[in-house]
Amino acid sequence: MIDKRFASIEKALAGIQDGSVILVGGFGNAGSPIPLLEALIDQGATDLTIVSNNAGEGDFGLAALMKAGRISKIICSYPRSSGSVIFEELYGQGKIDLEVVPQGTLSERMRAAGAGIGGFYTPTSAGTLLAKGKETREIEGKLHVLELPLKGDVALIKADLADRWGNLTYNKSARNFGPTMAMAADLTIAQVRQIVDLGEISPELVVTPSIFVDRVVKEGGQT
Amino acid sequence: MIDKRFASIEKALAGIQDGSVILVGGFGNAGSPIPLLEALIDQGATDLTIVSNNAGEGDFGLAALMKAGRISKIICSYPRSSGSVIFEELYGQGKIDLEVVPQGTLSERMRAAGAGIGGFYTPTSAGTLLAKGKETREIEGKLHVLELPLKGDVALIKADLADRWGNLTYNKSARNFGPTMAMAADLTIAQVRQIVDLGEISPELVVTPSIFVDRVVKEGGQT
Amino acid sequence: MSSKLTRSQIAWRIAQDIDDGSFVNLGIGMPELVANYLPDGREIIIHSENGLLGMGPVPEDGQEDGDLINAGKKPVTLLDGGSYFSHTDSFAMVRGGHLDICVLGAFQISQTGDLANWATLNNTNPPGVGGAMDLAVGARQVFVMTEHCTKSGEPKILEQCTYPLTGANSVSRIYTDLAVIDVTGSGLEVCEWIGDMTFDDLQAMTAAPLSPASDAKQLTVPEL
Amino acid sequence: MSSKLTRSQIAWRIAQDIDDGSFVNLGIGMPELVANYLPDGREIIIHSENGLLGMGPVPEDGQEDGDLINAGKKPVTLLDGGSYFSHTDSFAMVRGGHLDICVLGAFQISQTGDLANWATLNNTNPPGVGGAMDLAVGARQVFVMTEHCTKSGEPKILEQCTYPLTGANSVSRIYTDLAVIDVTGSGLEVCEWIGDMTFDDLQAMTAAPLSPASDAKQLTVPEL
Repeated sequence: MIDKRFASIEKALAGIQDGSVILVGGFGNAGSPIPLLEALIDQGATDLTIVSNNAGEGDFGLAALMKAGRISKIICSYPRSSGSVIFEELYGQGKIDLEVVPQGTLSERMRAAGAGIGGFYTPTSAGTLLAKGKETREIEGKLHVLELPLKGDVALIKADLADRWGNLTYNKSARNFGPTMAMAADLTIAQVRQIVDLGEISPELVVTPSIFVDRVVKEGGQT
Repeated sequence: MIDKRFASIEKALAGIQDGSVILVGGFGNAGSPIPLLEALIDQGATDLTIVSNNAGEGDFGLAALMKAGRISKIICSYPRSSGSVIFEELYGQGKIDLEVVPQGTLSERMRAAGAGIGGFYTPTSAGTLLAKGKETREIEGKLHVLELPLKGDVALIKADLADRWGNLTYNKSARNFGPTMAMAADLTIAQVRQIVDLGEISPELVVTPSIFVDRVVKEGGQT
Repeated sequence: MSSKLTRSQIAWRIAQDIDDGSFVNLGIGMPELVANYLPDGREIIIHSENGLLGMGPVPEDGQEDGDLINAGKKPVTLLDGGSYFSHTDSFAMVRGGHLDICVLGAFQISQTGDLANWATLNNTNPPGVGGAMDLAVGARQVFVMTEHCTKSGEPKILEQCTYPLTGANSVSRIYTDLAVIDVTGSGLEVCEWIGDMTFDDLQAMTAAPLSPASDAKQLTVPEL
Repeated sequence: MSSKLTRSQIAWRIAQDIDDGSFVNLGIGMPELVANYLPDGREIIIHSENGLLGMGPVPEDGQEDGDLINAGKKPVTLLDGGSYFSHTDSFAMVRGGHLDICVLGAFQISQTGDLANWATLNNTNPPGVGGAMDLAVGARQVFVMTEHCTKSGEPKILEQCTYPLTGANSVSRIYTDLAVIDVTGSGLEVCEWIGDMTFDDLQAMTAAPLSPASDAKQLTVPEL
């Protein structure tokens, strides 16, 4: 029997290695898997590369993991926000590497990893600093940049409903990077609001099909 | 006010030009916009290039348009089926050109057109006849083929529900190529089972958002 | 009399140029103001790059939902007919040329429509680009909303940008507190400018050559 | 005694190698039979490239739905837990390495795992490839289900394919009516063969060098 439900967040995080590339869902706080990120501090993995749209805010979630010294590099589109104090401090001290990627390219590179696309040409960033060192090519009279897949060892995402096969739905704009990150990692762990019986999620409503998800855990833990 | 509803299939097809590239939804008969295809005979456009997974069957829908002599080329993954009599006859007489594209590449090339991707590298077809003359490149030790976007002047698709903004849902496996073709054409025309009031389709359930659709028409005509 | 526009007045002026039925992305910050002035009787669908089409107004107090935010991460609402989708699908819309218009802020704009709005030369702070580069290449028309000069009085419209580019040849139209300027194949054409100044005054505040459009008129906006 | 397998028996043998929890695509035609023999107690999720996960059995008479078909365009059902998605998403699953196993038919297989199953050299009929090339490169394991020889007795397992390839180095395991053969880095290794024949008999019907696996055993299947 397929059962991807985990009884606790701690168990759901088992096996994440030092040096992993971790795709972290969320746009600001919407869709951010805050309990998973905070439990990762106790889990102990370090020297992590984080792929996430933002670099955390306040001292919770991603910022807490950063403050605990576990993140060596962040790949994101927009590191600064009103509350990105911890990131700015560590960046200023040279304690964290930063790779800035345009938001659409960030998402498309993860999609490529998930969809078995070896690389793609995008007009985004052509002729700018962010294309420096990248191969370019004119297609239909427009300059394009070659971008390569961005794969995760792990994806940590937040969803709304799940079932034991791993099907997921999302809530409103908290969907954001979740569906793409779920495709793009070797191990996809989803923190969800509720776990329902198989068949309760309409097959028309599934946003992330079961095949992309490895572990689901209810916020708070119990299934 | 935005109102993409058309009162009849005839009106919904107005303006399609000779020589157009037409993306035609459906996998076999599931999702095939049969009334749109048959009304296109009366509409009169000819010398059409059709992009479709299959090359029609029996003497209805795509096969009827083909029989009427309106199709000069078909781009598909699998032209032959148990009933593809008309296609086979025209192909045997040299009256129709055929370009065979692997099914996943066919869909991905249309997605690239819709998503503003200038080209992509896929391992599919590498080292085969279908990669002949195409640029190849080794990425991560694996041979890839460069594939270019496949854009339509028009997409003819079948959906389930629509509203006046053009949001669409689909029914079961009739979804197939619809969402991708809707993105990939300059003019997307959807034949739907039912047109509902704005707001009746849950924003979580929309499969093809309004931005990709230009005209919707109820099967049978009246809105 | 027609004096320097307020930010709200620039927003109002831009809103007049957004047709009924348009799909529009309003950049974070100043461009968000445009939503307040969309003309009555026009149905305009607002896209937010974090996965919304049909974005509605700010929710009433107490009705905020942390899962329903805009690209600026502020609570919003969704209109009937709206939809939710992933970032990947959202940027397919952006990059794929499906947006009729996006409105972006600017540090600098060149005479050929190059846009610089994400980084300066003096980056004491880590740079962030967000979705600006995707919007700059993807929208059918890129409108820039900006003050004509910097706070210290330096021109923002230049022969060439000195700051890192967001996109090359991206901008179609520039709306400032002084003028509305089209970026054309033959340079910058001023469609409207305020009554308080002469064309020569405007040229003096602009570091790239301007020409008046054949049908140029006074930039007139209501009190707001 | 253990004689040549029927198609159903090859299907049964393949089904034994599909683990609980696997995501599997069964190619059109002969491989569809595998679904009939999935061992009790294993939950296996079947993918159909036209946009289904969790495909169920053939519907009862009168319950067919033209909008719910498989890749062979035959009516099917969907299990609880199943989902519908677009072709683009479906082939993201295929090409992206998310399927544990796909089972494909073959015209020819080479000793290095090249697969030819879409076109012959004598194409009086227009060729069609469908999703075979995507499956051949994308699934983690590609199982081939085939008769060991053609109807006229020609070997289908060759040093090199003479027909146009579907994929190079794609096949992981070959299941025939005579044997189960692994494609390894050092050539074709026979894991099991039928009791009716010696290893030399099998080699004689195969146009590429075989070696017996160290733990080779008799290919034994139930009456079906």
